Amino acid sequence: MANSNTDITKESFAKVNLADTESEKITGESVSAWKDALRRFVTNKGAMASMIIIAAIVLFAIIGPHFFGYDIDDQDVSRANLPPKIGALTWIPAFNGYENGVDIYKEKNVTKNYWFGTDQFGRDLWTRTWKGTQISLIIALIATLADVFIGVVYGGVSGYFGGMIDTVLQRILEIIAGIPNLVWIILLMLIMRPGLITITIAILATSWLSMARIVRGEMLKLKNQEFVLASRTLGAGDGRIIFKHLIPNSIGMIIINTMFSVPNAIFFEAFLSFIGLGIRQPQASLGSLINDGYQMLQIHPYQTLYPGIIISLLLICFNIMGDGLRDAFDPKLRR
Amino acid sequence: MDHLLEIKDLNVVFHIFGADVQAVRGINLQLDKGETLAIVGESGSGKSVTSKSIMGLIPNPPGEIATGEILFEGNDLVQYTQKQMQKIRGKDISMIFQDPMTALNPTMKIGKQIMEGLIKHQGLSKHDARERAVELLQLVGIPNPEKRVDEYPHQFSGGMRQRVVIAIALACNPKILIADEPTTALDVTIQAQILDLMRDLQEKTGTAIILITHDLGVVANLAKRVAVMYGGKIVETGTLDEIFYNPKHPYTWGLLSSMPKLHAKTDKLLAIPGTPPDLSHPPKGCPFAARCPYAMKVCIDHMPEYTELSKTQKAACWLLDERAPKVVPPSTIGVGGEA
Amino acid sequence: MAAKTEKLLQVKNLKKYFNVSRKDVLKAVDGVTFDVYKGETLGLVGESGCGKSTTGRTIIRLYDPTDGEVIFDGQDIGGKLNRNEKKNLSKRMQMIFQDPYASLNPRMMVKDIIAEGIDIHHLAKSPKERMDRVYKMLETVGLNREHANRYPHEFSGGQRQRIGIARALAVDPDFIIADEPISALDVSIQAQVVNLMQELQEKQGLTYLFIAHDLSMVKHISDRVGVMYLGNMAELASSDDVYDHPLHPYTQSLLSAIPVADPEIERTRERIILEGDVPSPIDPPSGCRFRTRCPFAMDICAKVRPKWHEAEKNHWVACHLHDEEIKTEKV
Amino acid sequence: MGRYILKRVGYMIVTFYVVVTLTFLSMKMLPGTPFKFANRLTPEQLNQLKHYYGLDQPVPIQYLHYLWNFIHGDLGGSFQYGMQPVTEFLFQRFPVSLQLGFESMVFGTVLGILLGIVSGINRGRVLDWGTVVLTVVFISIPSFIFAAILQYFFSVQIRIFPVIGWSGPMTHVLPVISIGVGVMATVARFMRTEMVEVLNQDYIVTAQAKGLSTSAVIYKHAIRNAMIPIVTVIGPLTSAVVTGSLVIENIFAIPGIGSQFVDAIVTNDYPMIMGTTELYAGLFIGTILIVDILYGIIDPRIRVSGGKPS
Amino acid sequence: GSSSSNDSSSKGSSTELAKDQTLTMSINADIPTLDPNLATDTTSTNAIDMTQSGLTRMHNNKFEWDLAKGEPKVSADKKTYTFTLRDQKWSDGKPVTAQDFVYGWHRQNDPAAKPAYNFLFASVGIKNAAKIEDPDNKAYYGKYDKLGIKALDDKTLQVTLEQAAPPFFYSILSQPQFFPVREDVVKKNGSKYATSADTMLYSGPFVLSDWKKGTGWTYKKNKDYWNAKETKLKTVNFKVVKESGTAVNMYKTGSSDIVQLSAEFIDQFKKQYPKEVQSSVNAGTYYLYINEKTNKNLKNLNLRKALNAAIDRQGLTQTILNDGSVPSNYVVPKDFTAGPDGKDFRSKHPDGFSAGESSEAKSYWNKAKKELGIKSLKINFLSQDTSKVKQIDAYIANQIKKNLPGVTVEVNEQPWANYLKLNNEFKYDIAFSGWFPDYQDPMTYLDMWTTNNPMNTIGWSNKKFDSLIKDAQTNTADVTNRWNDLVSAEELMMSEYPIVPLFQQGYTWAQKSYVKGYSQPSYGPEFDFSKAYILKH
Ligand SMILES: Nc1ncnc2c1ncn2[C@@H]1O[C@H](COP(=O)(O)OP(=O)(O)OP(=O)(O)O)[C@@H](O)[C@H]1O
Ligand SMILES: Nc1ncnc2c1ncn2[C@@H]1O[C@H](COP(=O)(O)OP(=O)(O)OP(=O)(O)O)[C@@H](O)[C@H]1O
Ligand SMILES: [Mg+2]
Ligand SMILES: [Mg+2]
Repeated sequence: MANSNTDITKESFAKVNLADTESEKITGESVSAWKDALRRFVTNKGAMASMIIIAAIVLFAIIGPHFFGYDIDDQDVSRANLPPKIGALTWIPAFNGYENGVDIYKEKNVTKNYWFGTDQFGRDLWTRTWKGTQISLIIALIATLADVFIGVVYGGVSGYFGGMIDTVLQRILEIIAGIPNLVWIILLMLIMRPGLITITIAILATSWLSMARIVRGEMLKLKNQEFVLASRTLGAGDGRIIFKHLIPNSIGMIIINTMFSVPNAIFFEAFLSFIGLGIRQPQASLGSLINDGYQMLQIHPYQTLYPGIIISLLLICFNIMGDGLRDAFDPKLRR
Repeated sequence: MDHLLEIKDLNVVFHIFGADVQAVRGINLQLDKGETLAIVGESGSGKSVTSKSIMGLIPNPPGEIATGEILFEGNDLVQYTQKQMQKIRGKDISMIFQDPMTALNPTMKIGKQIMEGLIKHQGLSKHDARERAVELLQLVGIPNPEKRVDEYPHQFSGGMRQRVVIAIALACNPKILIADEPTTALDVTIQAQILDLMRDLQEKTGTAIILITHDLGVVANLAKRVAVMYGGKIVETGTLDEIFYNPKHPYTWGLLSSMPKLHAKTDKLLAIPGTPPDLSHPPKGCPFAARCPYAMKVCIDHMPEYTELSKTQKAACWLLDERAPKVVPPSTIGVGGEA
Repeated sequence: MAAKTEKLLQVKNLKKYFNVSRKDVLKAVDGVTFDVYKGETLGLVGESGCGKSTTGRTIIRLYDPTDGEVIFDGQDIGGKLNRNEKKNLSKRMQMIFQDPYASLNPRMMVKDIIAEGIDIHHLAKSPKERMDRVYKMLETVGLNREHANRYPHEFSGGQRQRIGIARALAVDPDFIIADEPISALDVSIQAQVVNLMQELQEKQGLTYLFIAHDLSMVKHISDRVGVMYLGNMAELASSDDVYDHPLHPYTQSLLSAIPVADPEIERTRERIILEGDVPSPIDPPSGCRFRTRCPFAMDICAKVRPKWHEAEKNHWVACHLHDEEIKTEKV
Repeated sequence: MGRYILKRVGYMIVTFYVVVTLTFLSMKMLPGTPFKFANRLTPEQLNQLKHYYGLDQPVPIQYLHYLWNFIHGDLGGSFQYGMQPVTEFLFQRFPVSLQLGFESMVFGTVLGILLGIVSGINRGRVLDWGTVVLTVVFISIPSFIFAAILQYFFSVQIRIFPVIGWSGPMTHVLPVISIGVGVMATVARFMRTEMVEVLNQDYIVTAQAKGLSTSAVIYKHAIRNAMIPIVTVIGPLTSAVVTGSLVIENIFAIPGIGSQFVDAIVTNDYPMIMGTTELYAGLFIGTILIVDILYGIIDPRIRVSGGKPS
Repeated sequence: GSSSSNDSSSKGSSTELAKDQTLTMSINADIPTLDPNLATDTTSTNAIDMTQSGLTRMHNNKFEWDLAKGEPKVSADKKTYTFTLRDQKWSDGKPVTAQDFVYGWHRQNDPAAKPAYNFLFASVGIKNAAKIEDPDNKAYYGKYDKLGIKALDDKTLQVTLEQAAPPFFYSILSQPQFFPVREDVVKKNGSKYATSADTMLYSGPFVLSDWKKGTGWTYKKNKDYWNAKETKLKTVNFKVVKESGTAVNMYKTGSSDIVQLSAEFIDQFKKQYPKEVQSSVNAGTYYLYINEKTNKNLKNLNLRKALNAAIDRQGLTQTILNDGSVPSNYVVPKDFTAGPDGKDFRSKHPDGFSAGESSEAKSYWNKAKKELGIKSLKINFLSQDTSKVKQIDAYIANQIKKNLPGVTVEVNEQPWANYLKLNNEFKYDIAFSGWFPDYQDPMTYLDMWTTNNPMNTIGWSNKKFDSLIKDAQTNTADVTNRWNDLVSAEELMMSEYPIVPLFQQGYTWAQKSYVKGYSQPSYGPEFDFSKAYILKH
């Protein structure tokens, strides 16, 4: 019972006056839900690594095509089908310009190095690959933006207004979703010319459905939340409720879903390229490069390899980043 | 003295994002045969973590029992392997959870959920287990048990589900039943049914109960002994009457006086200002110091030791030190004793 | 307490039905009648799902009433309202919500949450005036200025609930509907909020409709208490009357069911334990809603819906046991 | 439940009708003719041919005609195969694609579920990380690249499996794996999320508190509940696999409906394109219906109330 | 023909025949139909060629008498030909009769049978064929019984022509359109006729024994074929494989004996299996249309010459195609037909009519610019959207851009049907196109360029050219003169560069060294294994 602490003296027992306000004090800096999510995201190693890789790919997509001064359509059949060769890395078998034990550069009398090799037209694959990455990213961006807008508006209207509007919109959505993807693509393929617009339309025809569903769900969930009701009782109109309350609170879900629709769009573009609906020559996208290279898979695997690696990296990184964002925004993990 | 259950200096830590939450900080508890011990306290004070520690159900990661012993009939459960724990759980010690709506597997028939433990621990055949399940449902007052064993949880109301959860917990006649807020999710009229049921069952089976709640009414109704937790620590323990009529810790005072009295007129409730401490950065001294109207310098820097007030009551508060000034507890707690 | 006699709100035979499926109609509130006097606190208790929140939300027009009248300060607000009327109403009538976690927009700063009403009703002429009002509100509810730039998740439950109160008070209302404002809070925090509400009432002459299922707290704060059961009002009287001599069997059992934080009383108490659960409001029992669980149920209870009448002075009840006509018939 | 099914069937019919109409209309929007040697024909000869094929009538008449025949199970004759009935080709080829799809689904689903469980149980550990990366990689690699690599490696280099065909069990291995890994990855990802979700549920703690062994908790409580939502993925996935196998069918020279379909598109064989499209749509709509009903049967919560829990 | 039916190069282990005379090949398409009157594609035609017989049969680019017992009796005006038939049985045992030929020819000209290729009858000049095929000719249209064919008796067949038979008369008789057809079998099977192995009758070196749609089919030697002693193979299996990579893998693993090689595999095969790689040129020619009708600029000869010179054909054939195709600068392909002097049509201008090297392209272009008063030019390049053509397009577009500074090319790749439409409506500047012969005569490459010919979708017109062709068409009797007319016509045409010839198609394939006697001639059956055999190995 006796206290052995020696530094406890008589005056330690003096009463301290804790002001009421004192006990309300919050220490630490103010963090918004965004910052909070950001912090959690930053500590997620996988997600951060993914983001860095994506950033690097984007950077290369911008500067890569200017490295050697080639155009995407710089043909020269005298240097066709060269394997990759990087001067400083010739000790690595993958970059020594040999194929099946033969120095192709010597055989064709080529002195310049092509880091990713060349294709059958003698076009520099480094340039084409990064240019293709550019196009793929742009396609993904366009498709995703459009997808986000259609999906968000459709789902938002359906969920927020509810009632008859919701019923009708949901029935339409159900019917659209009832038609398989492939059927949409086929119909498009029959009546449209390949190219950027077709790709975008093809992606749009189907991909916004999930966004619409998610946004609708969010709206249904949020519009009966007490903070929305509170705003209502304060006399807020639809506009204020939508823009101040509903959208800021569903934007996390929208971002997460976008993270997943980017790789979907990239992958889909590759699939479209494969069935001949992709980008047109001499333009290249990652999908069309893989598709071109695929013909050569057994003979010149490097022609598929690099676009393949980049597309896979993009898909993987976007997916992991999406997962990371989901965790970062997960209300259950918040304390 | 040999206790049925004895917790010694238990420390539980959760390693979560950017911090270590010290959910339980060195608690000591005893439980005897047939006794009902209530643990009351602020939300987040570590009540559930304590009970989960006893069951060996602290999720790992992120949780971990840092130090301490949990002696059940003399054996330290902390050292038990999962396999050994599985033999104890549901058989010797079982548990009821707060929310009956989510505590049952939605896709498994009620009967089967009750039978599982019976088959595992008592080696009953399917047929016998089923009969026993029907008996148990009858025991907890579910009409038509023969029919209802084959129904799914969603076909039951909240009160009935909680009865089922109790039936599951009691299936193997456990020596200890831990009830973690067993009635919080229920309406008062249903709560009364459940409390009645628990008391009856305890009389019949002699099971020791650890009752976790923050409803002092429920405590007064059911418990024999009370432990008051705050900030991961037990700040005061004693018999039911000692805690209600002769509390010594300012937090206990605050708790009691912030409750309105149904049968007496109170003009103004005595509120405890402020908010509980953040357990990821627990205060050096008494956890309650920041909100304590009697706080002294010493409280802020030094954790008080327990003062034995009677054979059964002890509290951890510097006010009980002989050097401390004498304070009168608030009159609102009714039966006032002097500190 | 001085008797309060001026009626601020009159609710007459209010009904709110929800269409839950093509066939089924859920009668959440099925004809309740009561008045709220200026400056008083009317408590509303009852089990989960009995229609307390729906009553409150219908009065404040979050829901459109199915039937019945709501007269607020002499003006009928139960019918169709245009945007402006709704807006004006929202200045005078406010609400405090149950869940301190769900009732504050996590993406908004405290100052913007509190100022929302000010912004909607253009109550501040300049940003400075707006902030001044926000600071004043914060101080009123016992928080300080630094809190204005913080986000809700940084606050504890009690603090959040106080922010919610500040938001409601910011438009300077007369009447506040508090829908279980404390049931999600810790016992030690509940008193903070209740005290604050009482203080505010004294200072600003507010009128409360206080919804809760914690009867002791309701009794503590209310002048009068209404007891609801399955969409109907069972009993309404001054809080002392309701607690000291309840007339309706449901009120009686409800009172006896509350565990009291006093071991002495608990040891000696007789309980009326009700059998079973509350029936579904989609398919409520005929006649008296409570008859399926009532220990005193009679034949007539299944046939005739008991009248809502003033059995004693200022003590309203809907029960055949207290209906003079039936009593005399029996005797 | 009965009402619910009826309602679903109603939607199904409407959706199917929309598909039939859409295919018909887009076919009408096509340029050119289905006649390969159109450039060698005089306009008169061309008209003559159009008349044979009923392509000179007004579009609405053609449409009604088409619907009428459709209802009577007549999808017309294939232009590229001398007007042999399209239905005959579909009946001949479809079972192969169906079998390939089914085997891939079984392979992918079983492995995917296992992988998802392992990953979900070990959330945050190395095993989980490995699985996540693996599944994303498999989702990212186009199946045709995967198939080509498998074929080169296992059929040409090691020569364990035949290069092409669809006869003995050995011929099934590579195509099924090629398609199956994608399914596996998708299912595994989904299953993992569900597992993590379910393992956080209170009833899991209840089960643990009963003293059940870890494996019993996972097997009897977690997996079953986690698997119910899987059914909803499997539906669309099945038809995606059956319809999406066309590339794989080409690589392994499997006489399924996919390769047939590609030919039909290349040769403007309208009736064949329409027939196949409608078959695909029917399959898709059908599986979604079955899944919905199945879902109701598996999940006791819906069985009684007749509707998905929201 | 230069097709490498290299019987002599038998450096293999032995020259002894293998016991198992089975040949397996992969092919990229199923057989659409066995009906000789409906077949238009190479696979159907090849199947019919191998399992049925006509009056003649093509082998190694030369016709041989098949069911006709040698030269027919020719009337003095050279308009009537009387053939005597050999004894040959259908696979159901009934003899092939002259009436079967009559029915087949009639059916080919019966609009109700929906034939697609009956214009060949008019091209040869069979009596009344042109009128019967002309829907505007009310008196004759569809009246196939007025066709110039008659069965004098079971074994004697009389064919009447409008004029003296053109030189390709006998070779065209080897085409399925001129084959005998059994009326009773057609009637009996109705719409199922010729859609499966057993709804068809056979009379060729092989019979179709097994046809699994989508998977492949099998030929068995026809013991009842009149020339069966020359058929060495007992069984020929065809497996339908659409992926070229898969086909190659099959060959590598020995599950097929012959594989067609696409460009990308050829180098590898030449290195790995140098002895097994074979190639031949065929009669397919590819060129660019130049639209002179709606594009004023392209009327300029120097611009057309510039386009012609701009394209390095060597790079195209060696690197992009790499399949044995040869650069071409001519209209009529080499190794296709020989004239009355026995020399190849190309012998006078073996290398064609090049406008010059790509280095000269610029100077033509400069002249054109001056003459037209333009600085730059935008060219709409119409083409098809198949993957192989797309590669060629990419190359050509780049060549033109590179070698003619200031010219931009927009490639417009369209599905076949759309391509045709745009082409016929002259909605293009240049267009990629190709031609396969209908019959074995230079005329099939030349007559389409005459003014107002429906096939002339370039808008080029030259009176002199028209009259040369007309002359050759009418004076069929004077063989040498006709030949010279055609040679002059080509010379004349290529002096104006109305098209840009690109290449003559080649085939490259690999065949196992034990396979002998197999050929892929430029005209006739695509895969000719009628006299192939397998050596012991
Ligand atoms: N799984 C977990 N991960 C991280 N922290 C946890 C976890 N479980 C509990 N904690 C922390 O441990 C502390 C004590 O929690 P506990 O659940 O024991 O409180 P309690 O007394 O049961 O409260 P309540 O009355 O709200 O149930 C809390 O601060 C909580 O944040
Ligand atoms: N928007 C709605 N749509 C359909 N039914 C509703 C809706 N709101 C409430 N209900 C139903 O109306 C009945 C009354 O609900 P209400 O929320 O008013 O009860 P309460 O007394 O507030 O209960 P609690 O104590 O649980 O808050 C319940 O059965 C509820 O399910
Ligand atoms: Mg707890
Ligand atoms: Mg409520």
